[in-house]
Amino acid sequence: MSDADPQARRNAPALTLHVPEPPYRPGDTPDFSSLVVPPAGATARPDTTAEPRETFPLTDALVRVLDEDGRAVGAWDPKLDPDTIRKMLRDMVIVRVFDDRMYRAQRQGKTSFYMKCTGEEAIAVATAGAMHRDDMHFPTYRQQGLLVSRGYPLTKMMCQIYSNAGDHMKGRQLPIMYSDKEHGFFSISGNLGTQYPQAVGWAMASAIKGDSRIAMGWIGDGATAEGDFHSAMTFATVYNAPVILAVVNNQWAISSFSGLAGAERATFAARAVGYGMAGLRVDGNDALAVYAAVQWASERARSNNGPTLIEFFTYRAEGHSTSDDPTGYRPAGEAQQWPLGDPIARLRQHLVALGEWDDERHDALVKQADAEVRAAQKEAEKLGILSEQGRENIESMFEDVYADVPWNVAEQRDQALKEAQG
Amino acid sequence: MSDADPQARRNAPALTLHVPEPPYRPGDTPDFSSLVVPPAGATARPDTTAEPRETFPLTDALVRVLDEDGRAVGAWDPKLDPDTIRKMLRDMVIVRVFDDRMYRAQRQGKTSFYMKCTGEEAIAVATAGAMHRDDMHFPTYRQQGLLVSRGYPLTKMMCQIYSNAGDHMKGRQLPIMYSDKEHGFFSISGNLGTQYPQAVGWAMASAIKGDSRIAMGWIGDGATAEGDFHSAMTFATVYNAPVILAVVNNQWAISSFSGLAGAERATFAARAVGYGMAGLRVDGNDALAVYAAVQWASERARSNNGPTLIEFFTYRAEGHSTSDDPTGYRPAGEAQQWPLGDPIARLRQHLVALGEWDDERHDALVKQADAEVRAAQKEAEKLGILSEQGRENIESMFEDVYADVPWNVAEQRDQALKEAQG
Amino acid sequence: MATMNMIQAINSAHKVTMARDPDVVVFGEDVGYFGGVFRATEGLQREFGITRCFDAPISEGGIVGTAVGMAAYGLKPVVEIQFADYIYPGYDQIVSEVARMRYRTAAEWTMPMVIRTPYGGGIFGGQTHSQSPEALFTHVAGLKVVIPSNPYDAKGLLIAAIEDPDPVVFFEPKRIYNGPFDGHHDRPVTPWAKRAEAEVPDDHYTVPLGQARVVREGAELTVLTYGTMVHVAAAAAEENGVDAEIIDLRTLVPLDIATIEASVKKTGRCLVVVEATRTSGFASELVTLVQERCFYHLEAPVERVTGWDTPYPHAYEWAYFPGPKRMKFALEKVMAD
Amino acid sequence: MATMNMIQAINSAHKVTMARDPDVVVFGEDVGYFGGVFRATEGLQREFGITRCFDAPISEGGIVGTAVGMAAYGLKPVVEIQFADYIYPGYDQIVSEVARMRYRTAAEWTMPMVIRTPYGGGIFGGQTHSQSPEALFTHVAGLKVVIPSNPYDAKGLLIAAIEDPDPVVFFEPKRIYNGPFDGHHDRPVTPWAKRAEAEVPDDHYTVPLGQARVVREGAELTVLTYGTMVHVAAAAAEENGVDAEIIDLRTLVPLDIATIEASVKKTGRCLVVVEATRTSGFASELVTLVQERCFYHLEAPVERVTGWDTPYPHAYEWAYFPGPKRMKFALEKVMAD
Ligand SMILES: Cc1ncc(C[n+]2csc(CCOP(=O)(O)OP(=O)(O)O)c2C)c(N)n1
Ligand SMILES: Cc1ncc(C[n+]2csc(CCOP(=O)(O)OP(=O)(O)O)c2C)c(N)n1
Ligand SMILES: [Mg+2]
Ligand SMILES: [Mg+2]
Repeated sequence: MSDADPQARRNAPALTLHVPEPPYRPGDTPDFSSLVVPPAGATARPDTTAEPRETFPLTDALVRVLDEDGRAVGAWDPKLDPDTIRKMLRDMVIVRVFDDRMYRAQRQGKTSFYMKCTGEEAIAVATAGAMHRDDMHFPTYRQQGLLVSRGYPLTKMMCQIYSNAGDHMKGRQLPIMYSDKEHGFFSISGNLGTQYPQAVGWAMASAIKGDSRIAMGWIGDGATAEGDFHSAMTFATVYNAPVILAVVNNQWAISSFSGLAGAERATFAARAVGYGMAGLRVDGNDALAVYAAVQWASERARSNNGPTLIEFFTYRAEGHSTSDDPTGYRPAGEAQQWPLGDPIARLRQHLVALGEWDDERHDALVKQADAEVRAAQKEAEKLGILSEQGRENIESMFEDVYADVPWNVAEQRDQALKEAQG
Repeated sequence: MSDADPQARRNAPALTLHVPEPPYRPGDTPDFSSLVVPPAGATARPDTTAEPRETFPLTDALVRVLDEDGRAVGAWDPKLDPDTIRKMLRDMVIVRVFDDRMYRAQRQGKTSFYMKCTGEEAIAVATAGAMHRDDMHFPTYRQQGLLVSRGYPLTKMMCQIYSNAGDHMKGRQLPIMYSDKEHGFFSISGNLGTQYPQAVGWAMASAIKGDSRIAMGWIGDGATAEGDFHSAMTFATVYNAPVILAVVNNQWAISSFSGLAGAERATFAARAVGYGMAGLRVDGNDALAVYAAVQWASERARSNNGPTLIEFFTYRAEGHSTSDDPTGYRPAGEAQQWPLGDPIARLRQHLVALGEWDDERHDALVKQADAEVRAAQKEAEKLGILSEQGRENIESMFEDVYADVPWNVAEQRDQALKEAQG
Repeated sequence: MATMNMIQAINSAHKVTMARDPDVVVFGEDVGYFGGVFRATEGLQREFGITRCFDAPISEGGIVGTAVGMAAYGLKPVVEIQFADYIYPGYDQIVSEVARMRYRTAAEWTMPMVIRTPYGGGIFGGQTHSQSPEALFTHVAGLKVVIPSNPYDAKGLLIAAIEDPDPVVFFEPKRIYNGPFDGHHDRPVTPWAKRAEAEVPDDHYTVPLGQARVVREGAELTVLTYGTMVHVAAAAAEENGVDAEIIDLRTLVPLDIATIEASVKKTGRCLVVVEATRTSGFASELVTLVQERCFYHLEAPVERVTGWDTPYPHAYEWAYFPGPKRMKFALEKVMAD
Repeated sequence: MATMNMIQAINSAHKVTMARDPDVVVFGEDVGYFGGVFRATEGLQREFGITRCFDAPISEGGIVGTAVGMAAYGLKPVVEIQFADYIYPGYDQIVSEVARMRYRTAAEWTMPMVIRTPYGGGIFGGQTHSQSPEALFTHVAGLKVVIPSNPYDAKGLLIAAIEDPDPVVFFEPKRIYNGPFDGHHDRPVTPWAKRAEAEVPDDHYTVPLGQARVVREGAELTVLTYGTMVHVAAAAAEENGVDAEIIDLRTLVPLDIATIEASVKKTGRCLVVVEATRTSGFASELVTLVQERCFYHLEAPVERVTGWDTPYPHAYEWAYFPGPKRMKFALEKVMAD
């Protein structure tokens, strides 16, 4: 007998498979009172040149700046001037209004698909604020706030959503799969996770060239399970790439809660520990905490101190997309129960507490945002909505497969034109 | 301006790419004196039902049992009886002798390829000792010790290496890509990493069925960079699978040192921390430490306490394979300088220290191993060597693509037979 | 006997096999509690328990990789890849492991598993919800490739696939999940309920793998097709007054070559109709086989109707999709020559 | 002008482009200090520095994924996948990202990169060091696919590929790295030095992508082939006394259809010769194109010489490899018909 006696486990219990299940399903009344929300200001802020090890306690904590009364407290307070905060608030409001209108546009049959980021507005908007204008983002489909914040025209976003004549991607991409080089916003992919190692590669290139621009990669909690997450983490640490890797943990991946991506056992920020990378876990509904964390990681990356993994803890307040009805798999009111609150309300409260904002100004802001979005929509719709597309410029669909059009594609173009006429 | 002013980084340093390099290259004199080797017996042994968290300090340590004088010390001493230890010593010696002869056989043109595990014998052999005979392994190409230890006939191993008439895989696999269901040894793949999630899947199946058998997956330090490593870690933690995941860190992946897989920043065992999985880092050249660690992880898995990642720290003492000459990328004498010593010499010293072994008995063992291996080789060669294969049973190469032979494969078989005659 | 659409038929195939064989386990992204984004696995978790049907992490490589381990243990995994466009992270496990396991171990280990995945265009899904990547699997020895075109076949073929001793990649034409589609996107969709193929037995039955179905006998022309295009081709032949023999291949590998040969030898003309990108698609293999085996019976070159050699562009759905116009021109060409 | 084998020519192409263009970076497993397991990148790190040529973690997905980011930045990555058999973990990044980036962004972002990888059999490499997976890439719109057959072309095509604005998958026939191979494995290998194609300029030159080379003019038969099989086919035609026009395609996508058409219309017969697995291989696309475009000129069915529809079995190297016997039977068939 070469091994231990199998009989030795005569009394071993039967093995069982654990399948993670979210605490609440439709019909249940969610109760998050047992969720420990660390107080704002409680976490230490290591120096940006610190060894990764010093950040490890932060991967299991929650960097929070805004307290319950809307005051900014603790070492992570980025100490922003009111104008900067007002700009962030404005951008967040625009994003929310934009999402609402485009969702409605999809329901009205003006396009095929839409995805909101409701409840997650602070993450992209405050990140944009904290980074340099020419740093490069490799986003997912829930960082529309980056574009808004960087001043990308709303009309152009809508033209993309409508796949219309104003869409500079020529109607080739699904709605919300934006791309804009000018605004440092890399083409969104339909394939989850692929952008993560791409961000690392861009940062490696910047380092190879002795540039000073850094990159930021984005991923959802669910998509961290893809192999590309691991590639990105590995390459980023091996080459000490000047990159920030963000996990937007909104706790849901379509119908699957974050436990299916491993959240029952460790935070997503904790993944950093295993690679010896700096890591932070941040209240994603706290715009100032987001700003501070991204600022910290940028400084770190820009001074050759290496990559940082940041988990933004938040909650996907609405359905996954226009194709999804979340009441099929979670309680209807769960978003409202979620204890970290609404990012817009929290930043507004902060500005009010600072004496830099009031209800009147906020109402005016919302009204103005609404008007701005409506005006943009009107402009965009002048250039067409999806149902009117795809009949003109048929030849354009045969361009850009390659720099030149090869014979087979040219033949097919001619045939397609014949079909369009015939 | 929507973002921080790019001018603000006017004084930012140029970014630089860090490319890991091993400390010593050909021509250098390796000096490992600065390598901290923790003393044997120094690490605590948590209960096998402990929270993963309790093991985290062990992912940065080194579980060691055998001290410099060959005594077994500390909480991890598995307290084995001398017969068990002698069997392990014997198996390790067989593996080494086997490797030497098969390497030579390749050099003599008797086959196309061979891979040794010199210096790593303790890992597979002691693992086999610590697990149950019907637990399932998903190995790489350096765990021949598992087969030897489980009593798989040496002749059958050699027949596989020669792709000859005795090869139960019908000459279809590269040498050393063994497979034996009977001996709980899953088919080795040429593609690195694929077996890792497979091991997890097998363990999940065992749990689904309420079985009590567990699985063990194996991977090299270099291959941990593959996406499959991450899949395995994710699925294992999500479903709390009864699996042991081993990383054999022999510090080299062909010509690339382990820094290219991330070892400059964290241990491989530390990856476990990021997933909230139990993790252990073990002296892979210490058979008793290997035994103890695997026993611990098995007990844990078998009682539904979940998976364990174990890093076995060792050194690839010879070339990657018969196709490789390591003097092209590392100093010739490095293996000898490596401070963790030779696993066979260390176990032998232990047995001697116990008064259960002496030079005479060791010489006899080596002689007997040599005779056994030679006898097996003689037997195997009666069934042919590679250069004589592939001319008979041509039709067999068209079997097992599917359970039945489809028409296209049948037509091709007939054509191949015609070619063989014509 | 019930009236089922394709989703219901596929759901029923799961239920029937899970009830008969405790070794069948079903997993994939969102397939558990929720029942899958197309609802193909609806109710399975409730009926068979959480360890028989469960959600998986978003890792197609992990899904297929763990399925390999389960199959090695002795289970029969049936996994869902949410869209065929997302199968690529699992491609290495499929090509290098699943496909070759029986061969490399001389049948010591086999891989009786099914990889189900919705494929094809016609739903404004853009580049990543419209692909037809079947040729990337038909080239890999060791895999079977199956594509149903109606509810009856979907259930019977899926049961046969689950019971098959070899791995099957099972592509489901998502455009016709809820109703057949004849290519006229401007007409309302007829529900399956109005079609005979929607009459589906509640119980166990199989449609054997490797057997094509002659959808319509004809004398003038053989049409080789599968999936959504069966309906588009049949409608086009009728509209253009061609007496076509329409063959729904159903299984691409192993192919029913006898049916193909007999038909082409009878008609002397052949048109191959697929949705996928043209170059190196499975259509090329079909054209090649026909010209190799029926060359002296052919009165005209075999023609292909295919998607274009471009990614699938969102707004140009109907300029990309091989619809009635493309069919018409091809029919004219192959009949004129 | 120097005498080079294919490895030396490939090495030289790297050196020439790296010297001319500081944006060319080279990385992959073992390519840095060591210079690659086949030594194709030997000396690059020494000459151009560790940030221009470096080792990568063993992650083909990460290699291609980071290369995408680098190309987005403006670099021109040239990456090595150690064996074509190991390209699959990078397949998603190649198919979903590299291939479609120009298209999906309307040329806002482009992917000028080269993915080099040794392919093919003839070296007793077993199932995972012998594959010819080119058809898995020719089916993907947006990729160019190049396969050289000799040192001169290898250097010129690789330089053209690196300078090309689009992504190129560059398959290198490893069997002929060190010397041409006519399929007679029992004869000694002639070194490249004895062949005219081994005369390689030291400096910059290109062999344009998309242009086939007529290796030998002939009147009786057109042979379409590439890579190692160019030499096997040429030898077989000679041994069997067939006056064949041998066309080395060199670029599979975009294909030089004009050269193919002209030749087949001249000879009236065509044989396609590839190493890969038969079903759904690139041979099928070639046969299909020829029968579509030259049908009325064909005197016999187009024949295929291919590998078998099985994995590549270690001990049966020469029963699998499409060697002289398979060529002979095919030549007889296509000439007799
Ligand atoms: C490779 C791949 N697999 C599956 C999908 C289908 N899919 C689209 S979004 C999604 C959920 C993603 O969840 P998460 O990463 O948490 O991001 P979130 O939607 O919450 O922002 C899935 C499974 C996909 N797009 N790509
Ligand atoms: C997917 C894949 N990529 C590359 C290779 C080529 N390859 C074979 S072994 C090896 C090194 C593996 O190193 P490691 O994982 O450390 O294992 P070791 O050889 O040290 O035991 C490489 C790169 C492969 N077999 N599979
Ligand atoms: Mg999410
Ligand atoms: Mg190693």
